[in-house]
Amino acid sequence: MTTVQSPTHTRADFQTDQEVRWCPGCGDYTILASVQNFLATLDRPREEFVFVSGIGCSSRFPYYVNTYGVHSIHGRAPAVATGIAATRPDLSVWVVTGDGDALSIGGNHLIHVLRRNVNLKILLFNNQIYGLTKGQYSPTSEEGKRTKSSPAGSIDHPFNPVSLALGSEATFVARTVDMDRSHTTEILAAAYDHQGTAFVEIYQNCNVFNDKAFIQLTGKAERAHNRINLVHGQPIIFGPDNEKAVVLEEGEARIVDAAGVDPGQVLVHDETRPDPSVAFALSRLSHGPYGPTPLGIFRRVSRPTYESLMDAQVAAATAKKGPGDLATLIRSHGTWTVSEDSSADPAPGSPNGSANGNPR
Amino acid sequence: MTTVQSPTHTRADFQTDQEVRWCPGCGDYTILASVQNFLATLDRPREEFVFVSGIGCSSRFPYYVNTYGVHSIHGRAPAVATGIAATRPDLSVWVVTGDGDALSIGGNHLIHVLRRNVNLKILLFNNQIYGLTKGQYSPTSEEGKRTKSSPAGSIDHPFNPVSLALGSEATFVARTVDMDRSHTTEILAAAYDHQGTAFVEIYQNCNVFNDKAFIQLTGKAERAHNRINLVHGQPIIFGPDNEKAVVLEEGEARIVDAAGVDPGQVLVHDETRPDPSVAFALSRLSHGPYGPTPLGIFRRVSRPTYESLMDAQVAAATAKKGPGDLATLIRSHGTWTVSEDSSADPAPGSPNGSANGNPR
Amino acid sequence: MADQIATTEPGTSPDSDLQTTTLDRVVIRFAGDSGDGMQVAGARFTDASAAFGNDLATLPSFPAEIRAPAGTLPGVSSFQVQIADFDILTAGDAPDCLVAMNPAALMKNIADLRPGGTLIVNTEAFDERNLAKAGYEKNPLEDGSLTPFRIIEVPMESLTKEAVKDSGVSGRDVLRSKNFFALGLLAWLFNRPTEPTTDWVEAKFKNKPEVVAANVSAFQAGYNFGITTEAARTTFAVKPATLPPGTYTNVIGNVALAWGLIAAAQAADLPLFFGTYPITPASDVLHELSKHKNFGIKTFQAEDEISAVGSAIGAAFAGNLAVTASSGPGIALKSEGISLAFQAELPMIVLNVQRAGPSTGMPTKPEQSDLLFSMYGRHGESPLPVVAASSPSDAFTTAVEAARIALKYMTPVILLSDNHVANGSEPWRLPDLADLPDISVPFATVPNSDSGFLPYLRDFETFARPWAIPGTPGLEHRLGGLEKEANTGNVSYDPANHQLMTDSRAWKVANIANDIDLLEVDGDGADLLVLGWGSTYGSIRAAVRRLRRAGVSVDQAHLRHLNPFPPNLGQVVRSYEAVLIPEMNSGQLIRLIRADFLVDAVGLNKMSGVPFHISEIEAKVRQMLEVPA
Amino acid sequence: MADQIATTEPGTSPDSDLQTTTLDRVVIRFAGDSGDGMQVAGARFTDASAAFGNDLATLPSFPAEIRAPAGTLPGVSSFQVQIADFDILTAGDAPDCLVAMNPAALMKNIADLRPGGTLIVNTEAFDERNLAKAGYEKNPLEDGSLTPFRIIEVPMESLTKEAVKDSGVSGRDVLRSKNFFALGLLAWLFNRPTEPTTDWVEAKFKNKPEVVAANVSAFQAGYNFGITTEAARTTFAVKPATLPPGTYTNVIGNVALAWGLIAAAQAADLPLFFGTYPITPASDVLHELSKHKNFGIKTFQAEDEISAVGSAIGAAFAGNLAVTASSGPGIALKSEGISLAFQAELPMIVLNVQRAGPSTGMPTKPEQSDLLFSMYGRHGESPLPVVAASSPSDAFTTAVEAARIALKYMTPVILLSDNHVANGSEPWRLPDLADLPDISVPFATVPNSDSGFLPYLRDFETFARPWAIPGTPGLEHRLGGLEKEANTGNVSYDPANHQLMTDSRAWKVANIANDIDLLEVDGDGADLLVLGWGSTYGSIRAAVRRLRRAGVSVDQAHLRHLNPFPPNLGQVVRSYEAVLIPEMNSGQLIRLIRADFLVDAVGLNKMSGVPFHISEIEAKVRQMLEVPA
Ligand SMILES: Cc1ncc(C[n+]2csc(CCOP(=O)(O)OP(=O)(O)O)c2C)c(N)n1
Ligand SMILES: Cc1ncc(C[n+]2csc(CCOP(=O)(O)OP(=O)(O)O)c2C)c(N)n1
Ligand code: SF4
Ligand code: SF4
Ligand SMILES: [Mg+2]
Ligand SMILES: [Mg+2]
Repeated sequence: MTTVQSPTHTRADFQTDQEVRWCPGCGDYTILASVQNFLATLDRPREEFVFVSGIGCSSRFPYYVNTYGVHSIHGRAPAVATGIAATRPDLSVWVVTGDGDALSIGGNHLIHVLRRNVNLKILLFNNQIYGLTKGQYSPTSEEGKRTKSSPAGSIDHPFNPVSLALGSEATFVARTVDMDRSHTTEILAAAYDHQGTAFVEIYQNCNVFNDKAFIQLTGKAERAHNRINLVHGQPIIFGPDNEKAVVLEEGEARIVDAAGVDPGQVLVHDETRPDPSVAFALSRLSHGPYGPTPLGIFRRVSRPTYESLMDAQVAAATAKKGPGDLATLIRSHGTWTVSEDSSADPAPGSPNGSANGNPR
Repeated sequence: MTTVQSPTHTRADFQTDQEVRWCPGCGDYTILASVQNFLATLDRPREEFVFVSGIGCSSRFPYYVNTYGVHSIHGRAPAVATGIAATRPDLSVWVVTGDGDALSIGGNHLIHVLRRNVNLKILLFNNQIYGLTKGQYSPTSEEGKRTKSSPAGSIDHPFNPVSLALGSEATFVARTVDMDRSHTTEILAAAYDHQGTAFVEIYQNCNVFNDKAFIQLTGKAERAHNRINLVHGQPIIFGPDNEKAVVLEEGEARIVDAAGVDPGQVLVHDETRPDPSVAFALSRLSHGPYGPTPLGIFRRVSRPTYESLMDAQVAAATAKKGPGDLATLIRSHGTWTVSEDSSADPAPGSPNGSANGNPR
Repeated sequence: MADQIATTEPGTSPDSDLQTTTLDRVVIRFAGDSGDGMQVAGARFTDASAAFGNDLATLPSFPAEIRAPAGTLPGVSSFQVQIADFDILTAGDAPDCLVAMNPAALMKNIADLRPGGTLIVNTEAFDERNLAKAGYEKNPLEDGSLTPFRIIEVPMESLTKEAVKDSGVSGRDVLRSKNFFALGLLAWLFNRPTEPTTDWVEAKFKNKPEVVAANVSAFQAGYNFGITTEAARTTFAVKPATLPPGTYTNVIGNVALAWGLIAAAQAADLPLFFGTYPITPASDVLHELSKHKNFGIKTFQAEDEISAVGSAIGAAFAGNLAVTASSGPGIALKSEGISLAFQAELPMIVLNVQRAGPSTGMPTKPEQSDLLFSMYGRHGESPLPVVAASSPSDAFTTAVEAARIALKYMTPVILLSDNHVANGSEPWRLPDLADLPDISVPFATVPNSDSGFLPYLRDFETFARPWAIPGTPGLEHRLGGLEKEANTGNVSYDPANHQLMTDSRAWKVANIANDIDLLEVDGDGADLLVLGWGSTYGSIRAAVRRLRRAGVSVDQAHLRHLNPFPPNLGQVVRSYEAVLIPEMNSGQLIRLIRADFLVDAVGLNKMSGVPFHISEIEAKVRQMLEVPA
Repeated sequence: MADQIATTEPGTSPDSDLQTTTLDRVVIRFAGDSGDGMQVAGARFTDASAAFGNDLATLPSFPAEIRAPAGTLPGVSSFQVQIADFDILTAGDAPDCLVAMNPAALMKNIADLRPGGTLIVNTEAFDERNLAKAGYEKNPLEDGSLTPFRIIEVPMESLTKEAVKDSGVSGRDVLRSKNFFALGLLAWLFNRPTEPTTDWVEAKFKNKPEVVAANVSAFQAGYNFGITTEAARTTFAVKPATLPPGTYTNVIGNVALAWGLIAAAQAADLPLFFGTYPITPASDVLHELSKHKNFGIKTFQAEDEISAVGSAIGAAFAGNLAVTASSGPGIALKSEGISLAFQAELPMIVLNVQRAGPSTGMPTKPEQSDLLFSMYGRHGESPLPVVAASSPSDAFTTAVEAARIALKYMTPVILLSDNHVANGSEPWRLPDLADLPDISVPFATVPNSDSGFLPYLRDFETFARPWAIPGTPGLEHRLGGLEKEANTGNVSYDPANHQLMTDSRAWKVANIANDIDLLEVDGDGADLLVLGWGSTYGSIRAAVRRLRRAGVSVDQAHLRHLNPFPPNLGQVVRSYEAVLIPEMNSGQLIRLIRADFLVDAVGLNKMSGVPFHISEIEAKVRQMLEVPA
């Protein structure tokens, strides 16, 4: 582990000596490879990366990436990562999580980290199932899904993770799929470049408990019909022969025959709109990978990161009051001195003395 | 408390003998009155109502309403209420919560109850502050807000509760303000009629720690300029002389001079759109009560309630297998009999015997 | 193996010198890759033996939650079963027969096989790659390292392929029947009846005739392989056990617990609500209950444990038998909610299927380290009743008892199980359901005082407050977490009231001691008492028996109620010169005993995620009594 | 009041027969509506007395979290202070002087005023409405019920109006100065210096000259009212205390604790990270720390306690002195996270400012009921060091000690305070900061073995693992909640390893006993030891002193370290015939003592949300020793 850092890396530099323990054929392997390869392309020392995860198959990820890492507890990765990122802006902090980890037990931390815009890269491996606990439905499982815990079918209406993220004030929201490694890599690069929380939903196949869930987007035959690629500045058209187009009608995003509309009407994708409304509308084109589904970056806008604002306050306070002096602080509530002859000699009045004063 | 139920009620029927303990002038008093008066208009016995709250000034609410009630723990009211509503569809279950209770510590339960569409009426008293703990900033406090815990100003980008609810698959989303009791009552009535989770954000003035936060919507001078009333089927226009209008441009909701657009362009409000995109766009017109802000029902669509689906599964299972018989159940994994002479006499093979079988 | 009884007779078949050795008990372990179906093989062998009338106990061991790649050590899954002609209590210490489907399985288990034991290996799995994966430098089948054992080498894969070729299954599915080949061979080796297995296969896969065909042919092939090759010179027989007469089933702990909850709901005449969030090893209770919605059960898979306990609180308030379940990490998250239920004095069962901790720990391993957590894992003074199941079938009884206490005393009750109870199985003599206690409690329907309904007016005897559920006219009231005024239940900050309510809550729970069975001691006034609780029952009992057979006199008692203790416990422990408390933790019950009774009890503690071996307890007792083996 | 010493001399002023009685100590309580500014009045009186050189102790009592309507009983806020010419330890039992700003304040407090005590009432508040709100049928000022007391009736409102009329304040703000009028009157009655108060007013409201004017004139008016009306025939004096020489400040517990954390960060040469979620009574620590960002402090107000503890874990991993704080309900939510920090062996301070439980309980009242929760409030075997502050100023010292242990032993440490310590105040002799221990620990910078960096290779002495923080080349490693292999820290399910790691973690914490001060016993070998911990220190100490003055010999010891205990504790408790353990809980320390040492200690337990009265402890000791008062 003490290999001297070479300016540029190979994937091997980001592999650990730990045997990778996912089921053969699991989509997690593909994503791991994409991430390791991407990291190797960055001219950045290994020790500056931290991977934080919760609990789940996906959350084993940090054990296989030779950087700093924390395999924390179920759902809490965003909180742990916030403590790291907020105090160490010099690091590149990544969160790896699952649909149960991030959206079920961890939902609260996710929505709050998004609104705070902490500088984290969140990779949500969405396999629409609880893998590690052997196959219960998750908050992204389709209604009616039969699982160990829903033998008669799930009665829960699922989340649309992209809609949820946009409703949580996210500054960067994207979606990709495990099998498409080059697309995954593009998205990883954009997320890495983003200043703030980058939320990336990665459709990931669990071949043991939810096989082929994403076949519409990965199957040779199907994908051309169902992949709606969002490309900044490009009109949104798709289909084997680009015969389908996305337009805005009555404030909603709708799929139409490209032939039926004049090219000017086709929605040209703009990730940078300050108003998330159109991104939200695009997220409603699908409610899961069951038909035409947008992949790519829905939204990418800039807002100060949490840690930059935190540092600014520390800097401002220091500039204003000077670096803290403890001796002064403990005297700040007024003092008096008892000298040898034990006569008290009152000190000047004590400003700021009512820590438990009257709130009115 | 044993007064016989009269077919119709007066407000007094819904008051308890407990002294109301909010600060004089608190908006909570107004909302309490609105709710009690509304309940009295319903021809429904008191015992069929349950009010569930978390912790906060607002969450004291159940103590003052003479129905069944639970003053639960911080943030967990939606969970407790789910246990009640899911098992007792005969009741009318209400959740009273605050911006800290519902959006900070309770955020996860809120978003999940919304997606599940449990039949609850959620009243979120948003005073943009932590009142009970004496004035720290909340997830709806504006950036830069100076409070006990943010003497240099809050660095948290706040939630837009309506956007968050829409991103969480809510079927009913509305906003009103404490001072406008007739509007509040309208919204309460609509929420009560809704089958499923009704999310109602109520702007509430905390005159002690965040006084006048909603002056733009309640002040004599200001409100006419800033109240955007959403009325189903009506064009969205506002201002002292209706001089302002809301239109959809490029998929975004924008405020324009009514004079500048032909009436046909003005957005006609439709709460019932299946696609929440326009409701979301409307929610982005404001990010707090600081300028023109929509009040009213953003979205009202129907989806089966959680409890109806739950009951349906019980009914279906019973129809299929007949009411459960314990004696049969405990024999279902195969049995054998040991008779007096202790010779074993094997029973037929035991179907379904591999509770811990091989998952492949 | 220690005091195993064997009698051998010549074989019956004229054209063979095959002998049959009859044993009083034998321990068999199936070990293979998690993909090899060892759990199924073990479960089938178990059911066949159960049907045959043996007593038995099983101990499955799964790989960690993550599925490891095929052929690796972490991927090994095993299932141990002990069968006997008398009532045994554990799955046994060291196996007499080991089935190793690949090198990793051999590597991980061979150390446990007793010298002279039978080893069945699937030779075709012993290739370069697999040997490397298992960490073998040389092939153990060739380097003579296995000479202490009776080896049966079987080219299982080609034989299976051959056997199933006409079944209709193809591709990689073919080898899936390997486990049934092995099972067939063992059926022959241990003279097991074959019908239970073939019947099960037919029932289980009735919609997949080709799978039935494949598994049955593989099973037959394995059986015939034994006959034709005379794979061993002796086969073994274990006579049916002389169990008390009755109808038996072989039950797994988590299933028995789920059934116990259903039984409790019926005995209480209440609908069952089960609010939970999946976690190993508690999830199977959810899985079982969700299969039986026709019992009117409502299962709620919440977004997290906090919501799960919250929903149970709501369901309890609404008039259900409310249950929430988890394991350590999830119980920790429920702590604040449990405290609310305690303060609101609502009936609720909190099931904790313990696993090895701390933190995520070893989720698939058993441990008893949440006892003090159950006692003190809440802020403020909040004593709760705690009961623990001591075996798979006991989980049924204990679940009903937990419900009885919760309802009668209007309090949450902590029900402790662990991975060992939850996934182990044993024959269960089916109870006469008519004997189930009536644990129903009437809801309040009318005001209980002239000044209206007083939600905290306590019952004179039980100190329980009345249970008035929404929908009842005139009993409207509000519960909550703030301190309550006695009787009225209004919020109160009065100092004297807080003292009174604190004492009342504590007294209510302490008083349950007068409503539970006295602790029964098995023994005749020996000098040493072995005191236990929970899943250590089997090992302790077996050790005590073995010691007695060896002429060492030792008494035994086992606790179901951990809080409050049976009223005679103090007197019992004080009456012995020495008290030994074996626990799968660092010493938790012992702290309670010492604090309560100032008795200098001695602990035997194990924190390895593996249940006690009978021999470990035996040795400790011998050491304490200074009677060498 | 029990053994108060008074000497009276004729007044000095010729044209008055006014006398001045000099007391060794006096207890004064300000009581009024939460709107009446009693906390400010009390704090000012306290600071003036501090500046004058008295020793003192304060006990504020707030209404419940919710603000109640003006004039009602739940709305009453009070502040009690004891001043003395020697070092006292509590705010006293019964007040000698009570200020009642309205009927509710009188109703709620009069019972405590000692017979013959001085009662100052704001007569104008005693109108119909207020009397009704307070539940008075008749006006106590007229029905003679107050005859046992020396009453000073003051029409405070008109006098205040009159006094401030030229100040520039108007409307309802005018009456806000009432409290300063009362304060002025007390300054006269107790011969307090006036400058500290006027100076404070000027500093505090420097941007609001009209408020300064109003408060100062009201203060003067109150003072003059005393002189001119000779409101009382005697005034009182309390001489400066002969405290050890040094510079003093009057410090509140939560503030001292915040400062202690800042001091610890400096002594450790680490940045301070404070991740929390507001909760009474812990919030003020956040409020204080967030004021001092110029110390490089980062405060994070998380969305909930789970996030708060998570952020602290992340900050600890990243190399900060990480602290998370809450009270009971919030600590319960942190349990799972604390268990991860324990397993990951990261340094962290978990501050629990205890309040009365269970559940939401009585948030503004003190209690010590989270000791066993601190010991056992986590699943699995997860022993943590626990330290407790015994007084407001001791919170500073204890915070530094908590940090020392956390960093040296790489473990979370639980730091216990309570509402009594947190909101009480006392004079604090400022420490010489140069004496602060150096508690810094070096980060790992290079691999600690030939096979690279081993994150769980333990230090030979402390058993602590190395702390390698992100950004350090070559030490990349992964932490987590699954059981760790010794040395490598890789995930391990190996049975022997789990036993080893469980033992190592336990041993690491137990071994801290060798690195803390021995328990000091104050006494001379009496038969009875009074053993305490936390905020009961003052009451116990005062009771012991009083007993000794009365010739009753009794020893005292107070624990700062609750886990592990000081190494000599066992020997100490065993050496007494009787051990009395007063606790504001139902008996928690006592269970630890009994379990550890099998000593039959006796408990004195109080669960009323009110600190012990000196007399209660005194009486218990007398009863045990059979020496009647
Ligand atoms: C507090 C807690 N609750 C529950 C669990 C059990 N658990 C572990 S992972 C998991 C869900 C995993 O699903 P997901 O997050 O989608 O990850 P995946 O395995 O599918 O990659 C659950 C319920 C736990 N470890 N901790
Ligand atoms: C677990 C827990 N954490 C923290 C608290 C302290 N607390 C009580 S209410 C509250 C926030 C109140 O704010 P909000 O929900 O907006 O209600 P409001 O008082 O403003 O109506 C907090 C932090 C608590 N009671 N329980
Ligand atoms: S269970 Fe599913 S998600 Fe988990 S490792 Fe196996 S295939 Fe992957
Ligand atoms: S603090 Fe604010 S919200 Fe709370 S009662 Fe007072 S005014 Fe109302
Ligand atoms: Mg998943
Ligand atoms: Mg609020």
